[in-house]
Amino acid sequence: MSKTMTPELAPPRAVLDQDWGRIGRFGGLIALSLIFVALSNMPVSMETFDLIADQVTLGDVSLWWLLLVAGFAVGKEVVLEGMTTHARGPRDIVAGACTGAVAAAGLSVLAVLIDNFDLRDPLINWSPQTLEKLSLGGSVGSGVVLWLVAGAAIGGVGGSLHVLSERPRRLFVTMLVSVFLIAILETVLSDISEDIALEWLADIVYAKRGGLTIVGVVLVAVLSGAYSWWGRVRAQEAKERFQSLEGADRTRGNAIAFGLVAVATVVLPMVLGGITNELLANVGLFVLLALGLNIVVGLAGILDLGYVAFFAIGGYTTAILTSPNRGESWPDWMPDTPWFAALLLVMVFAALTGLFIGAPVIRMRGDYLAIVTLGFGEIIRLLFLSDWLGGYTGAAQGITNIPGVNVFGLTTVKGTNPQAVFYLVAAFCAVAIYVSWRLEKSRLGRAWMAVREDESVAEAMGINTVNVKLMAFVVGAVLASFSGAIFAAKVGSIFPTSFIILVSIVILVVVIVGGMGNIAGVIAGAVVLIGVLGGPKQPGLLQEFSNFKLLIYGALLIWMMLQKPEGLIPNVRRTRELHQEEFLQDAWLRGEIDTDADPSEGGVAPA
Amino acid sequence: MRHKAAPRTGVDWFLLVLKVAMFSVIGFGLFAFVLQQIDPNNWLAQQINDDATGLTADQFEGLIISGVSQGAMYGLIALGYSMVYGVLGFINFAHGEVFMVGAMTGMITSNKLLEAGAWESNFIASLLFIVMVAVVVSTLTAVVMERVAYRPLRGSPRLIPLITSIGISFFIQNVSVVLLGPGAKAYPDLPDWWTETQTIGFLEVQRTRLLVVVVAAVAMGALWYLVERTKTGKAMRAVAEDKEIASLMGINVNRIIVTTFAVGGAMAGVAGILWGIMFRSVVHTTGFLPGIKAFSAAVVGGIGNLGGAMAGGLTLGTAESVAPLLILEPLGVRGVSQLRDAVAFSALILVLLVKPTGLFGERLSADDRA
Amino acid sequence: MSERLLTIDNLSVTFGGLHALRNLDFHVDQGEIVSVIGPNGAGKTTFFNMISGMVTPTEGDILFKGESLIGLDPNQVTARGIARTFQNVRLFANMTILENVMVAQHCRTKQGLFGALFNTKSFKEEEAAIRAHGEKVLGFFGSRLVGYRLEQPASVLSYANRRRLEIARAMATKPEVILLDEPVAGMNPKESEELTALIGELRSEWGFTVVMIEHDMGVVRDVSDRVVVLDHGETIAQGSYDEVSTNPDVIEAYLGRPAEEAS
Amino acid sequence: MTDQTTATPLLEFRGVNTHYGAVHILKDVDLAIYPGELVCLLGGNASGKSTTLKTLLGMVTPTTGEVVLDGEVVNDKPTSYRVERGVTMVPENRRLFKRLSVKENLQLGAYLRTDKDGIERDLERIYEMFPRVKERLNQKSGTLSGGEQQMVAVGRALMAKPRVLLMDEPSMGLAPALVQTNFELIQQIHEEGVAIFMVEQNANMALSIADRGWVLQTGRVVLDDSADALLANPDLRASYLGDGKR
Repeated sequence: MSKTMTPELAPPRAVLDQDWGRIGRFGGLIALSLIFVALSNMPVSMETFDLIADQVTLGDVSLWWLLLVAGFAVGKEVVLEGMTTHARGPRDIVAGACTGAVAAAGLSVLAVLIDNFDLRDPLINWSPQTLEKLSLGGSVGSGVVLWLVAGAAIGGVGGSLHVLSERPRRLFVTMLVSVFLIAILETVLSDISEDIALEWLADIVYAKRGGLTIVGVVLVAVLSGAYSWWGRVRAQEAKERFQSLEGADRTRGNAIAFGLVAVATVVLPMVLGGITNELLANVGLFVLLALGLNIVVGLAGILDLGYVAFFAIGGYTTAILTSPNRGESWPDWMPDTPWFAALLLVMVFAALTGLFIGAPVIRMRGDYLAIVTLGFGEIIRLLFLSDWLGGYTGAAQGITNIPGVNVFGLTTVKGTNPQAVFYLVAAFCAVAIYVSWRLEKSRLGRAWMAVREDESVAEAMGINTVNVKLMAFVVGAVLASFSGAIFAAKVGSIFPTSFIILVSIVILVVVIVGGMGNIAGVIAGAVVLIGVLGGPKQPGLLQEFSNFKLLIYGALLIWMMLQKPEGLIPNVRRTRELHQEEFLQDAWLRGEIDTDADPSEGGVAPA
Repeated sequence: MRHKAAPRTGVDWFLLVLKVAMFSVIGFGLFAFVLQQIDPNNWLAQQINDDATGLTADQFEGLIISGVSQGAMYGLIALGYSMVYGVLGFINFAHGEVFMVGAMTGMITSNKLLEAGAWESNFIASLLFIVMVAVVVSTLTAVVMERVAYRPLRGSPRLIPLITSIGISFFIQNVSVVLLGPGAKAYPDLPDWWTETQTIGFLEVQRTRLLVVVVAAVAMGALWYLVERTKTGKAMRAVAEDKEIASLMGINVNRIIVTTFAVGGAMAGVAGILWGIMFRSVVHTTGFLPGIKAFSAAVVGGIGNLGGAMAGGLTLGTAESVAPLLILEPLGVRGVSQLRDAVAFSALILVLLVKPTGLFGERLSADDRA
Repeated sequence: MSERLLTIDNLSVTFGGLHALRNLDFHVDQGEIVSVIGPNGAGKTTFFNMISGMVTPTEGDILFKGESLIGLDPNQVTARGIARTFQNVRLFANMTILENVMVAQHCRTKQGLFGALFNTKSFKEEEAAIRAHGEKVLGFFGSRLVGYRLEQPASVLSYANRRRLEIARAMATKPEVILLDEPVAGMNPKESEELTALIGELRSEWGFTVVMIEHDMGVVRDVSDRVVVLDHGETIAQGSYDEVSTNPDVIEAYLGRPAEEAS
Repeated sequence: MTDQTTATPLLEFRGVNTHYGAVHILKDVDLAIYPGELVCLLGGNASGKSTTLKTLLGMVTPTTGEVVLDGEVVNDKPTSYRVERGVTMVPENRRLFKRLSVKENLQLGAYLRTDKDGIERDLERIYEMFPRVKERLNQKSGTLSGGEQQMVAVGRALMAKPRVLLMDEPSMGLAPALVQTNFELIQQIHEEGVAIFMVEQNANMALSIADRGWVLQTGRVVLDDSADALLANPDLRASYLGDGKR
């Protein structure tokens, strides 16, 4: 929006012409967040993680970033069309500094409180370590002063970002983010560098006891800065050129891009270590799940909160069919089916379960459906857990001894060989991507979209909504069961605790954060979230965050819904749907649509 | 709204079969139960479940009482779900967490009171005090939740606030883990008098359970009065139906919505304390299952219908307490107590299949019903 | 007159004890244009909802080409050949204009999972046919809905064009009878005049039979063969425009004053 | 009707600009409604009519400019404050609280009033005005016929004791008889001394009873004149009034 506007700039406002109420509000809010972060023990528990050797730890940053954000956020202004806008100036820096100071004052108050009262019961992190961290090593008094100064300084830096013009601002942010990322990904990056014989580089960049060296910081900053200053524009141009391609050129371009990704998927695991491959395999399992849920939620608009049920069905069916320890109640003559043969039955069984769960819920209102599917998910887990069916499912003891996947006698894929697992998962992901891609553009895909938009109209337009929605359930169920089948073979044992509600929710977060209805978005969501933070039980790259993982998932879900409900990599259509009113106002005033459409006067039913 | 004469599609047939199957399980289970009660050793009962013993009258009474008191608690929580659904038209999934916050607050406050010695010396006053604190904190939680997360989403597609509420639920649970630790925490012991039983007519009821039922009844009455008899209540009903027009009447819609959340939050706070003194232990997940069950109760009773919410709570509480032993065990199912939650969810599914608008009818505006 | 297409026999609908429609008799012959008029709340939209299967009548029967429609789902009714538009324009606003008319052909096509996944020849042919038919119905409204517009979301359309697209979408289902619910509501005089002409063409060029609810007496006068007046769920008059518009009951209940003055 | 040079306007827009997000909707709009006037705001779809009403009622806050109610700037005041001061609206399509009884609907109209006797008196007045409404007091308002609903909607608005009544599209989607009733009601209320501000697409009808009118186009007032002059305006004839057939 802002690109097409050329705001008239009035001279900057006076330094003291501030919106003090706003500063107070923002400062107060960030102060509360800081206190929460401090009491959640992030600063202390992440103290041991050096970002820059001996200088900056992750614990420090857990507090600082909020101050930076505070300083920047307070100066944000919506550029209103047709109104004069003031140029940015020292006023913004002062506003940022004030906000930062107010926010930091919150920490000071906390420090004083910890110093004087004992609330260790119930607040488990109301501890001397926290106090030490908050008083910055010195006395409480000096800590208070230091925090206020630091708050003002960092907040001021945040505010000054508004003063910079776009290019230097981007430079600064890119450098900051790059240094942070390179530092935080130390474990995996040094792992990789070992694998590809770049150990010498890692030795330069990273210190022995962890954290970037000063040289490393400078190196990363310079490289990323150079990219931001010179390379970014060109990358942008290339991207635009690619997007403007049409017809056959576009198809070829897509094919090339796709090929590159495919090659990377094949080659990368070969050069990566076991831990990284393990991680990738886990990510792959979730990509598969997320792609399946994406069909149900993203395309057909059915909020299924019991999606884990299909994952469980896949896992248990595989376990029962392939493991010799399948539970004493099964007849003795049951053979230990090879995995690929079992997979056929898994598919059938998952599809049937999809129908079974889908049929009763399909006519319900969207939100009832959500709760009832959640209920189904729980029922299925409870049945697997129960002693009643224990003879078939192993109850709480689960089913162990699940053999790996024998791939045409060439190799056996199982947990001890994460690389092979990854390839297997990737193959299935490819299938899922293909299925999603083909279906989206088909008659069925259009029907799903119509159902999502307005179910009763879709029905009136001749779409058998029940069948179409059931189809979405079934396709989603089958994809999830694939994931379950691989999961069972990978882990080698299966327990009801792997299939708690949490899994459903995490998959949902992945789909939403990535971008509902968008294949690339969903994959990206899984890679970022599961890869970095980790799954419900699977560790991610950042072990330091494992205690806060679920907290972050929750916060992320709320934040995404409030700020960017269309996800990180949005589906154009979904974006429209979620920002429909804004979009309409916008398009209408730009004259892009017929002049007599009045968005504010309705006519379009909100989806 | 649609009345179908006969099933025509495959789905219709399937649902018919499912309904018949569920009712036959219930019917057959009850039949088997009766047989067992007559004589556990009769031939047919032996066939069905040879190690069943039947229930004694005392056991049965105990089940009913615990079911009813548990159900009353679900009912209290369900009121919050029902009110918010009635007014804003979405499921506030995080309402169960408000209940948990109430229970946690009660735990903290009562333990502090125990340290100070007030818990033992002046139990009634302490109890009132913790109720007060819990109500204040839960109400605040609910109100802040509305302000921060739901108000900005007003008018967005209806699944958006639902998803947000899932996030909030998650967030609050984990805030509790991070601040208070993941372990279960205990309420202090109650004075003996409270754990003793009280005889009412022929029933012997533990006094804490009695308290739960009495409190729920009082809360229900107060709420009914608020909604049906006061000006605020009329405003609530108006807001539930059409927010824009309500504001044209001069009703402060935001304030009414906040009031709705606050009242729901207060009820959840009270329920939290009742949970605490009944089960004497809280964890961060305490709110989750009761929350979902309370929502189920609201749906079972007919969402938007406050009397229905309470009735739904009692129905569901009793069903999950009695049904496993009354229906499943006679059928020879082992370890029925593990299936309590499954029974509760099945009850929800059954009710929605048979009567999608709940047992007592829902009260929603036309838009929400669409 | 030609073949009797739609017969409504002694039909009643009650919502919670309240009669929305009472003992309604109504018929439409092949190739007719029939207007349904009546005061707000007279049950006109309920009447449409009932024909299209969204509401099940309490009593009576609806026959389409001799077969009962009672108990059919809306999609089955559409598949039999009755399509409709909505009073408050309900498009799939985030789907493109072309997709809106393509998806409406769902019940006339049959490619499923297999065809889509393996991109079979029949799948490709069917897709092409769907697209062609979609463009054809859009083309009925001149250049407004075609060309670069095809790939635009329906939400960018002006109010009048949304109404047009909705009609196109109904046409795309390849119906025999088309039910139009206030097709010119909210249009300016020029636009409604143009649409009136198109409604005539729906019959003459496409061979559709049209049943239309409309408040604009000018439009009703210009296109209808027959006018049916509903009030309180009952038919109070039926006949040509001239007969109906001078009927004292109709003036009392609906027009408020004789039609010549009103128009 | 009223001598505009001496009276203070009841409601006034002074250079109002509004934005929706970053997008400019109303552009420097000036309006004034004097006591006892019947004025109308004309404009096609997307001209900003709805936004004007929302701004008058406080559902949209202007970015710049002032909304003045009886001499007081009410930019930051909520809808309820304005309703209390005598601004109220009869919405398009009536929008009654369908699940509430007719009586409750009328009572809600007087939500902010505390004078019990006055409320009773006004209720009586409404019953007098609409005897048919009185017969159906305890019925759910959703069960009324269209005409009766219109009466309740107007009655509900009158219960707030308005000094200026906003009418949103009183002819939209209504049967001819109802449109007629509606306009008769408007005139009747107007004769009792209530100022009326009517937003309409049906320009012919609106101008036939109005004193003055404005024409809004993409957020800007493009014409501002007496009703007779507007009816005679050739530009307006061409763009809004059509051939007068309707």
